[in-house]
Amino acid sequence: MILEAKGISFGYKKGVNILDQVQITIESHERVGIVAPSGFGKTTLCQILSGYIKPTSGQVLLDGKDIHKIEGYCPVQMIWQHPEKSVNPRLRMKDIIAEGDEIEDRIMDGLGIERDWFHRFPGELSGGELQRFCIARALGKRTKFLIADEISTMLDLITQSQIWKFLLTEVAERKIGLIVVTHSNPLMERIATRRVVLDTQL
Amino acid sequence: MNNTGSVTVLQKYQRKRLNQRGQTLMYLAFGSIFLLAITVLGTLVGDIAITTNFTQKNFLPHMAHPFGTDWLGRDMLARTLKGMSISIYIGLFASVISAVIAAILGAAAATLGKKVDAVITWFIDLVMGIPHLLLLILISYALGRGTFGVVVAVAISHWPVLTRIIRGEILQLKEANYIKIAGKLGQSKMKIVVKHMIPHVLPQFLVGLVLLFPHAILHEAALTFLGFGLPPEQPGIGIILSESMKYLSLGMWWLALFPGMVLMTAVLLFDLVGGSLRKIIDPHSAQE
Amino acid sequence: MSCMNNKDILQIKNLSVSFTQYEKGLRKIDLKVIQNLNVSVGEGELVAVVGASGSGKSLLAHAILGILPHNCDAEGNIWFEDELLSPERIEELRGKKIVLVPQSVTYLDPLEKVGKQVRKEQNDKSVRKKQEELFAFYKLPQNTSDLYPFELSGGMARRVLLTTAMMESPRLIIADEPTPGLHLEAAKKAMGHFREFADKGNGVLLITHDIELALEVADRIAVFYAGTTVEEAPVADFQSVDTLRHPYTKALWRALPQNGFHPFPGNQPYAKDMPNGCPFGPRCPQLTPECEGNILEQTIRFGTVRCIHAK
Amino acid sequence: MDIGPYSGILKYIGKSIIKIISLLIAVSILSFILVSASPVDPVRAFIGEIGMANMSAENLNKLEAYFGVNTPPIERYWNWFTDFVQGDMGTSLLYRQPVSSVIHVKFMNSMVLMTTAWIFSGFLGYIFGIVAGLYRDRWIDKAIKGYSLLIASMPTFWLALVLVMIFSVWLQILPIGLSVPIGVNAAEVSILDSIKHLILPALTLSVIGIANITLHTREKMIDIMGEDYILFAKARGKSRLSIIRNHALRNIMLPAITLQFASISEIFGGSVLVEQVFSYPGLGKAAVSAGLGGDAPLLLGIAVISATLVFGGNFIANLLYGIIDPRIRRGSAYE
Repeated sequence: MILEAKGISFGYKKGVNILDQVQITIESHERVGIVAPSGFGKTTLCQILSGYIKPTSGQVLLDGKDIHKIEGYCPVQMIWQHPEKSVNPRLRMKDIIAEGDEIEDRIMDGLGIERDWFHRFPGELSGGELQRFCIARALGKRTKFLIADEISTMLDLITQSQIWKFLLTEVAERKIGLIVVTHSNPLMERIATRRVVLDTQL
Repeated sequence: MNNTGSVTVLQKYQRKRLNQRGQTLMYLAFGSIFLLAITVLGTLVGDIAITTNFTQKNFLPHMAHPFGTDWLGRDMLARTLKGMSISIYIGLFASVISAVIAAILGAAAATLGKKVDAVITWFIDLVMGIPHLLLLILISYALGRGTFGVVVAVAISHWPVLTRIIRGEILQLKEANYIKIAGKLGQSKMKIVVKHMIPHVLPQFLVGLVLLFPHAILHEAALTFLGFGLPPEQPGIGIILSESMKYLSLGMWWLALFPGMVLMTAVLLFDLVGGSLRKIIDPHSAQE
Repeated sequence: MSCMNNKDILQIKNLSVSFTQYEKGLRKIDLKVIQNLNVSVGEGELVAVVGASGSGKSLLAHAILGILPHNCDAEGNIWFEDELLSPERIEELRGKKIVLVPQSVTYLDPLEKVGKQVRKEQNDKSVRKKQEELFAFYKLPQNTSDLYPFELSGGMARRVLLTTAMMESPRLIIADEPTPGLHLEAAKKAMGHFREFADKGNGVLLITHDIELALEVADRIAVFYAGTTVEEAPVADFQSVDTLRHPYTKALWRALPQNGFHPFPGNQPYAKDMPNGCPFGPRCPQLTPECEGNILEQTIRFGTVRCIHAK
Repeated sequence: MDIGPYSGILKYIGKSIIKIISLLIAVSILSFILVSASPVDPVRAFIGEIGMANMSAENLNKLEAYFGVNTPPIERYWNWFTDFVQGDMGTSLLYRQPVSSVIHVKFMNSMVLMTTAWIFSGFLGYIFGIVAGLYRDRWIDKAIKGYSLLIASMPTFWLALVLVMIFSVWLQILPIGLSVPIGVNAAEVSILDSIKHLILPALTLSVIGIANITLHTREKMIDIMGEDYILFAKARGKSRLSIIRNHALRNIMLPAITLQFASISEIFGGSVLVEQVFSYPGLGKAAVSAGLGGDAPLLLGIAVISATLVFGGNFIANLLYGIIDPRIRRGSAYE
């Protein structure tokens, strides 16, 4: 599969674009790192690529189909930087994870998710534990592209390596395209097969 | 520099004697029981409230008549309870109606697009532009005054604040990451509403509903006091107080003092119940 | 003691901070966020406390400055230049000898001009002169003084926050996540000013989640795990896993992308379900029954470690 | 339109004025619908039951034509509106005078009362709120909070009655208020008398108003004291006094302005009740009389005037916000 961003521009205020004519093409076997200084719209780009927000101009195509026209489960899944905002605080973890595709035990184990966490509410888990759930949830059967926006910044290094080790094998086995935003260079070097550099004039 | 073995206390939290959460629950229970008691007693006193007894006119408060009697020998305690229970019924009815209007308008403003939102917010501004009591007078005037007028006036004028709250909550919720994620995970709009939105908004709605009560009761009493509300033969608190005005200069202080105190207590308790309910439900204030 | 050849500016022993929290229903629990924490900063040293975000390490800074939230308990011995501090003494020293450099512009009053804020509303000639000199020194544009915080760019804000610290003549700077979201290169550059300050014989305590940054700029690193510092070691010890002391630090080292990116099973215990004894116990390959007892700190090769098996 | 640095704020003023005018027209329509819907017959209200019986058919027709009984409502509204724009608000049925002159007199009386209460309740409300917020959970906070919660639950008219009982009946140091009969022109009352009559109503209104402002200010103060910049000011070793003076008070000003101007509506509502109890010849009393006496033109006029007060207050609050808050003044938040 191919994910294409064609001529993406985006601005919150009229006349001031934080993204200007961005072009990206990613195939499902690739792992692409997005590089830009802070404040250059990386998070916005991630949200546009995964269909959360519409660009001011341009479109995002998944195998030629506009991502906003996709009904039901979206093959492009994004994992957000703040796991505590990505889960409904009123639901138990088992109900949260049940929202998407069924997640295999293999994935749960690979991410180090313990079974007794399932009956807890998000407030009873640490950020690292929650983020594992969010990653597992994004790895449904129908996922073809995974967008990771600073997903490990706030985790401790050991958890980071655990998560990334697993993600890299999983993505390779299932031929899922990966788009990564991180400010850590060594991490970027380990993950990305290719880099896209954003340099819009602010 | 040696390890002295002793430790310096840098800060000591002044703990409250009572467990806060327990205290809140206690308030909630106490308030609810008290209000329920007033309502039930007021309903039960029935005709005592309007029975005249000319042998017992103008009695100061004493054992047999704790709130005294009026110039027709009617027992003021019975009248007060009766009046209060009428006020509570009207308040209940009015709050529910206003809350339903608020829920519908708030949800519509937040979900039906920018134009609907603009119209509803403009309408809120409009209604809030007329001082509330004046609006009540206008509505009651339009309906020819009387019980029907006051009930409708109080019922259809208390929605703007709660509408704003519900609109804000839903708008905020729509922007919540977890709701957006649910959509991308293939959850239908209907399911998102049922599973995510309603469980979040419903508690706030209920708290809002309870907190409308004190306003509704006060406004009913005020409107009746001014002569727009309940008819004189009904022992409404507003009627009792407005009648008492004539006897104030004669030194019959008990006619006004006790009924007003009961009204104030009821309002205070409704506020307390609503506030306690919010503390228990609302996660933001949960740690206080 | 951890000092090698010079005097300590700051030494903290057995610092504990705990919160009272309400669980579902009526249960009340004491949440121990920091427990028996030790750390020290010597003259000319930049010491980094490294720990995961949200693990409570910011409270360390707040505890040293006596600005903890009112609903918590704190105890522990803090020595500043060989003087054991009382809460009252902390109040006298903060903002003068011990200063905080916060992480973002939200720590400035949004309604007051920057220059006035840096001067603490004083208007004497000398204060004004010092502020102007500092602004010039940190290459802030001429008109910065008359700007409001919301008008500062990210980089300017960072330098303004730094000038607030330098207005006094501090001996110790506590920097709480001063470089959020910056790339390593940019962060290193931003840390240059702290390095300079330390090199003049002062101390810097850097509190950060970013171990890569800490490895680049710090002299010593204190590793924060589950509310305490499990190991405090000279930065040189981080060149090889063999010179490190605590099993967690070793796991941390191996998990670095440049050192093999090796994962390690388990999770940091949440403050609510802390194990007895060593907080790392449940994940530790060397776990023995003694680990559930009281773990004393031992000094090994110019570093300290809180592990009974450390060699 | 580009008028240099002020273009943002001017545009904002223009927009606000247009919005206020649209809202005022809407208020007049809404009020017009409400008074028109009333089963109270204006002609009957004007001449009374006995008058009706003695009225010739011809005169009755004249009067019906005057009140537009048989004109379609839209046309009637349009007539009212065009007259209103020219300063004619119709004739008051109760006072037999142009509505505009009745409102003018009553408005002046009410303004004295409401302004006094507005200033007192605002001033004391802030002081109480700030003190309570600063000394959160201490005894002084508990006392202020308890007092405010109690007052907030107190029916305005009952407080008025209690004050009458204490000061007029029991202590007999102030007039009972009821001595001024309905419809007495303010000009016929001496100044000393006016002041005496003003004390109790203004006191009631102030006491009631304080509660709300105190409670809101207290909440805001607690929020502000928990902000990062207060924490940092503490960390920089600033004295408590300096923190309060330079940061807390500066930042409490913004919500205070909104609150103060938003309280106009509440004070107006309170004045209706207070004026009724004390027979104070103001707008509120006039509104009640108009409502009870079926004086639709007067009621309509008062509704529009009070709405103008409320919207005007909001507008001034927003404008002051723009002047005080640099994020709005120097930023582009107006655009």
